[in-house]
Amino acid sequence: MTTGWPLLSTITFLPLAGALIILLIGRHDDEAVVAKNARYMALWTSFVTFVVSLFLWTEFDRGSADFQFVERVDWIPAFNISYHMGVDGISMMFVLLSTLLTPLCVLASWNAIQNRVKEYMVAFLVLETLMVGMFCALDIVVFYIFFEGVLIPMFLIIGIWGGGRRVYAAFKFFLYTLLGSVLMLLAILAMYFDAGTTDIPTLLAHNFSTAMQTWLWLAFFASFAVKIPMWPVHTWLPDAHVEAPTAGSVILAGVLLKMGGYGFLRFSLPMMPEASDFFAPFVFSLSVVAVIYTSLVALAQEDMKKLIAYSSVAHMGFVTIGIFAANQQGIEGAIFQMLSHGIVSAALFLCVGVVYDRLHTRLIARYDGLVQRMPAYALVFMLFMLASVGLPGTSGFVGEFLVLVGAFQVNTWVALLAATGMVLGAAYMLYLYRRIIFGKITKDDLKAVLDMDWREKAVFAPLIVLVLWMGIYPASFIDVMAPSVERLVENYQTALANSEGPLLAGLWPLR
Amino acid sequence: MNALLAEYLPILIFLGIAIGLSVVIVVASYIVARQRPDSEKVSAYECGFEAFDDARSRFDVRFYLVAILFIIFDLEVAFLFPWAVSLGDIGLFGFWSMVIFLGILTVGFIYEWKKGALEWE
Amino acid sequence: MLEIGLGHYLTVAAILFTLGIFGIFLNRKNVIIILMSIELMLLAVNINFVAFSTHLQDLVGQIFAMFVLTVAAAEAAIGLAILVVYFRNRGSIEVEDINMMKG
Amino acid sequence: MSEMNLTAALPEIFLAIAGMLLLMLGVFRGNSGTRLVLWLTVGSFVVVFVMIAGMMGRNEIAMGGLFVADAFGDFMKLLALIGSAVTLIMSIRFIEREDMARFEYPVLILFATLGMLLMISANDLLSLYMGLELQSLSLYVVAAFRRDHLRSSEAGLKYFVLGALSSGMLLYGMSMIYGFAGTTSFEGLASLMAQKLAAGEEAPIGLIVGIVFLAAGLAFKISAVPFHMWTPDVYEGAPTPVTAFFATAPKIAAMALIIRVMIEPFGDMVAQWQQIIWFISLASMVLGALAAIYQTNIKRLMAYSSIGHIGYALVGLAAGTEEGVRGILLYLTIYLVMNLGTFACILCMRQKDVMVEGIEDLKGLSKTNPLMAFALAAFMFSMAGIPPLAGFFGKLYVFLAAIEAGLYFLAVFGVLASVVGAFYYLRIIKLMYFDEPTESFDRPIGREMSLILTGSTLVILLLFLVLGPLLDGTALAAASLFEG
Amino acid sequence: MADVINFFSDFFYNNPYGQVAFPFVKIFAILIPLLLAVAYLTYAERKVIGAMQLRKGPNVVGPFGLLQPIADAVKLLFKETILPAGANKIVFIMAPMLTFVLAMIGWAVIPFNATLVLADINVGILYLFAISSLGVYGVIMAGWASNSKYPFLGALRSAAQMVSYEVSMGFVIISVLLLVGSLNLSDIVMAQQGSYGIFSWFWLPMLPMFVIFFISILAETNRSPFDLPEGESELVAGFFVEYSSMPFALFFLGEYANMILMSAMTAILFLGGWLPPFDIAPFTWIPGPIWLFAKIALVLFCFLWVRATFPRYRYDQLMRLGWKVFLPFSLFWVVLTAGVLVAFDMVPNS
Repeated sequence: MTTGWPLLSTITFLPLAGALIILLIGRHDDEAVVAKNARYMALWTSFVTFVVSLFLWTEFDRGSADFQFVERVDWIPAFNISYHMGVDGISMMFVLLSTLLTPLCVLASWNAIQNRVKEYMVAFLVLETLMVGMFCALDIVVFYIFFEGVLIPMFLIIGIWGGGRRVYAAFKFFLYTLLGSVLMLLAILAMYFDAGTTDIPTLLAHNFSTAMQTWLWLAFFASFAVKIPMWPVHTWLPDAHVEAPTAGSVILAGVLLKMGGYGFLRFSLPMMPEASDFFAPFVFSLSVVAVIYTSLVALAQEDMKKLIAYSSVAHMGFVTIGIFAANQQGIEGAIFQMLSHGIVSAALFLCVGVVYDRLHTRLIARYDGLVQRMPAYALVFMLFMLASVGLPGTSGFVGEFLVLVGAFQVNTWVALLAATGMVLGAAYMLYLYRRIIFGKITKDDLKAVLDMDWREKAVFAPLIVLVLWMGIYPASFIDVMAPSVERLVENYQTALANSEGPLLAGLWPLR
Repeated sequence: MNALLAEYLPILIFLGIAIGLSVVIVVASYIVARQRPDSEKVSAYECGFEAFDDARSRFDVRFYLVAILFIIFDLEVAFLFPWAVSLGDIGLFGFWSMVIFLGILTVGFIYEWKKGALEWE
Repeated sequence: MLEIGLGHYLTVAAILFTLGIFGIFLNRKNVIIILMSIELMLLAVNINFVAFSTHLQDLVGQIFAMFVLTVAAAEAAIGLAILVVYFRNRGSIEVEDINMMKG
Repeated sequence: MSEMNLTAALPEIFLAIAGMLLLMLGVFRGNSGTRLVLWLTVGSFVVVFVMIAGMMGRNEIAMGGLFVADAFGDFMKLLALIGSAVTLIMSIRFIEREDMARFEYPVLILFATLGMLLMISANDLLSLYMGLELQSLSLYVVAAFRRDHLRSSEAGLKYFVLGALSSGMLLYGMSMIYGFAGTTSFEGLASLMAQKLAAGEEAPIGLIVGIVFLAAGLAFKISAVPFHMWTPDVYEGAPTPVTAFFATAPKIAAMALIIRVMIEPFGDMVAQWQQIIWFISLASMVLGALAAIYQTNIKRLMAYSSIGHIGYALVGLAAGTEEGVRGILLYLTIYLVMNLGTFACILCMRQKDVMVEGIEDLKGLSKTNPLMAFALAAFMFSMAGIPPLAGFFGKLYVFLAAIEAGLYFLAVFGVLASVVGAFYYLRIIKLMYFDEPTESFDRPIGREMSLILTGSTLVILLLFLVLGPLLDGTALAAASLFEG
Repeated sequence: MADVINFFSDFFYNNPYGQVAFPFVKIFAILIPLLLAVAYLTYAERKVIGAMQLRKGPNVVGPFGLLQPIADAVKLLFKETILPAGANKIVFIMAPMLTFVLAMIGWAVIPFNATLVLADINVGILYLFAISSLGVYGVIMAGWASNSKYPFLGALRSAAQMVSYEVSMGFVIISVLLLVGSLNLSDIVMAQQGSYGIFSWFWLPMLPMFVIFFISILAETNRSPFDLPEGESELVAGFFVEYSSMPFALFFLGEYANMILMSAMTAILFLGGWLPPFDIAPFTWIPGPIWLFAKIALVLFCFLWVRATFPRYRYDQLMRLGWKVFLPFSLFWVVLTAGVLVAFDMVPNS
């Protein structure tokens, strides 16, 4: 598989090529022409990328837990760093998620973005490259470069095309995530010196000493916890979501948050199993607080985006619980939940975007009775709302259910409290839905709103299909990840069994 | 006391005597002559005019320039002293080293000449 | 009779050097005094070099002192030149007046 | 030892002769020949660059042991030459517009550069001092080069006073080292240290005092905290191309010097000086990050930024290992490019024929001059150390060395400071991209400026492609320092 | 006679008190004739110039006016010492003392013959050069301390002039040193001892340097035609306008003592010091110190002669001469001398 067409690199750098072309053709006197060209170019590029990425789905060997589509080129021989790409069952679907969401974002921004369209599209395509590259990277330095590079386009997207407090939000987003990830960088360096390589497959097999694991885990945690985000370092997220343009929020919720979860799965759990085990109760505590506390906070929100942002924090709490439950169901559930959330929350933000484009406000109080003017919208919104709540038959149910099953095996209380969170989740989502969709139209400007046009429907169509597919026949997804997860759990348990773990774990008062 | 200091001791004594002599001369005159200063006598001499401002005012920057040039050339001379005395030991190598040094200095000299640092009026 | 040894020279040099540094930092009057303090420091260094040179019976120290003298002269020349330029612009060489830029 | 071996110093000799010839040419042609002299100066830099590049990999001692030509020195010299040449080219328009077009300007830069080359190659405290002073004396003058400007002359005066103070401290340190070690040659000192170490003896206290003073003096030259006070004022007051020059070539030369001094003669005394370097590195990083936040003048901001960067570079020295030096070399290379690019942008900041220096003046640059804004944004992200831009790799490798040497605390503080530092870099990007423009800068900026901007932006963006060969080069250079 | 000499040598070399006293005796043996010489130099100046201008000069006080200098001294002694109100008193008084002291102590190293020297230090010429360089301080101090315009400007001019010529003097000395290979004054004299007598003295091979040196010492001592700093028509009396009584006399003494010192230097560097012009009978009978004295007198006469003959230079001409003629030429000459010596392998001590 090392030979042949470098599929992953193609997927990764195709958007970048598109961005370059946009830059090159964007030399026209008429702003409108430039904008139009940029939109079409971006759409086509991202669409083609998505199509190419479908080969991953079709060509992926579902029985193997190994990395596939591997490419490897020496990059910095002096430090044994190479450009190493490859995907396994865990990362492959995140790649697809990224390539899927990008064209949708482009479509969603079609009319919403009117100034500096060229730059906007370029930023999005660059962002796509970085996201895909991050999920594919099999060298930890390469991973870090993509991981961190994401900050640049996202910072610009929030800061330039965002809302009123965009500057504050952009800075907060940037500095929070940077703060976390620089510590991870040090951890990466320390790993390099311990293992003598930055190659992820090699590192996965490497045994770090227990003491070192603890520190490494904390450093990685600092980065991923901010990214995912976990309570109490989640505060950048509501701000970023609220101020970002719709598509920005979509990408943020759909893909960027998954980077944290992916990081836990790729690094924390397999490379630092003892430390993960040691800190699992700590993570559980934070996650439970996140699930319950942020759900309560969400209940009190007046701004739709903020509400959905808090719901993301809550959902990500499930993800972390699932990951650190460290059993087959928990991890599969976490991954599934991430994919599901990637689609659902993205769709929810798009839903908000639809009405925002019409009324230019996100205040819940400004809306009521939309169902009368926008029936199709109400239907779509309902579907995603229910998926977010976790209604059986939608994607959200599978993920949460698996996580709870996984958590239950580890700690009953955690499972119980998380379940409580689910109920609260249902409460605020339904409350939101009732307030904006039902009731009588009292506001004058609402009386003239139009339902979704074909372009908006086209955006939602694939998402609806996916949500239902994932909810009704999850096996087609779980099969993909199962071998990889299985091996992860197996290695994890072996490592724990071989370690002098009890000594360390005994220090933890909750056990 | 080492020989080096012994060599210089007479100079030191000479210095002491010379200072003593000058003090004696000044003091003697101060004692012998009548001292009757008045404000006219002790005012600064300005061809009969009243002195109108502080004498230590600005003066031509070229005096600075001369001072600076002097420092540089004097140092060069300081380098030349040991060189001249030990030319026999350092031979051709020493000679050419100093020629290069003097050449560089000459470049500087030409520069200041052309820049008019040596012009007065 | 008191024998003047290496330690004495070093002490004198150290005192002069300290005086030079204090002259730079504690002087609140005139930039010329700062220039003089700098010269004082260099002189202290020269005392050190020459004292060590005699002590070690090694000529490098004296050569070094010669170079230091040269550089000190060049430094004084440039320092004075800059000071004159400054004086022309500012009309003062008080240390407290050197305050166009702060931060 | 007593051999002259002039070929080893051929580039320096050539540059010295060129400098004198150009001085003569200038003085006979008058100020009308400024452009000619300037381009000839650049030309001689190029010649020297080619000469040194052609001799890369050598390891020779010359001038009776005073001068060493090794790969480390050659690498640093190449950097310094790039810095000098590019800043000279950048200054053409400026000096012509701002009434600074006197032929002494390029000649002084040339002599300063010569001083840098000499100090990079110093193999004895004596040649170190002479090289350093040749550089410093020239720099004092260029700082005050705008004779009719109060700020410029004040900058020159401040730079002079503090520079002379630092020379004094440096010298005092040298005299102590000489006195307690009995030699000024680096090899002599190194073998002495090795002997002491082998015999299990402590270094004499006088020697350590000497090293402390020496380190303090050198810290002045690289403007590391707590000897940084001159930097903001001088950067602000000096004419902008001079500031650009200050921020690049002399920093590199002084860093080369401090590295060589610490590693070559006192390499065996790591334990003694490591804490000093550790402290000034940490302090520089923290102060560079914090103090820059409140700046409104972009030149001042760059001053604090350079203090911070020096702090990061010193992390590599604090490690005291070959990897550390390699990291510094890479860091300085990138630092050089970033600064050249940034100062090219600053030099283009002109409104209605007047230079502006407030960072507020950058407002909305992305709309009025998108390419320049893009370039400056790239430099700023790079300085903040965000991958995949070049600045990241610089930080990566110094921290790599720090981790290897076990300096975890320093590394953690370093990265935290870099987050704080990122804030003010982001602020500039914010002004350029998020704010609405008030007044645009004058166009056109000139062909040479566009070229420099394009070149440095490309390097910053695409450095990761050529990182492998560059690292090999730095490895070679760093290794040559540890061989002897 | 021999007994006396023996007694004294015994006293001074073997008696402990004598050993201490010996330097004092020697110093006064130098100092008193020197002061007398200064006094009579002023007399000689007036007489010589008088003769050249077909006047009589001083001829009233004593026979041929020989007591005139004494009378002048007494007069000055009884004058009031005026300390100007704005002056910095201490510096004001110290300036003439400094000038005087410097002019005196230079004599400590002058060799009167092969053995007769107070301090035969091996850097004698450096010492002399240093002492003569310090002279500028007296001038500057006087000008600055007076706090009055004329002295200030006079002092500045004077200082600039002195330092300008000092540089070329330095080069001249170096070119002589190249021929000698030693800094010791006695060695310098002895190096001039050759088979050609007067023609092997350095004035001949170094003729241009000799000329430059002579002119430079004129400038160095502010003598005519370079007496601008005290040019009456411009600056009244230069840096000592405000001086009176004995401080003034000290300046005066110092200046003339300096002239003599410089003449002695000329004699040692170029005119073979105490050596007789020809190493044959009638000349060798005369002791060395007398020869030295004669040579000094000759140079001094030239001083006076120049004063009587030449008009005063303009200041710019003076500076130009120093910097643009003497300096390059003497520099060139140094290189030439060294080059010739190295090329023909004639360097001393090689």
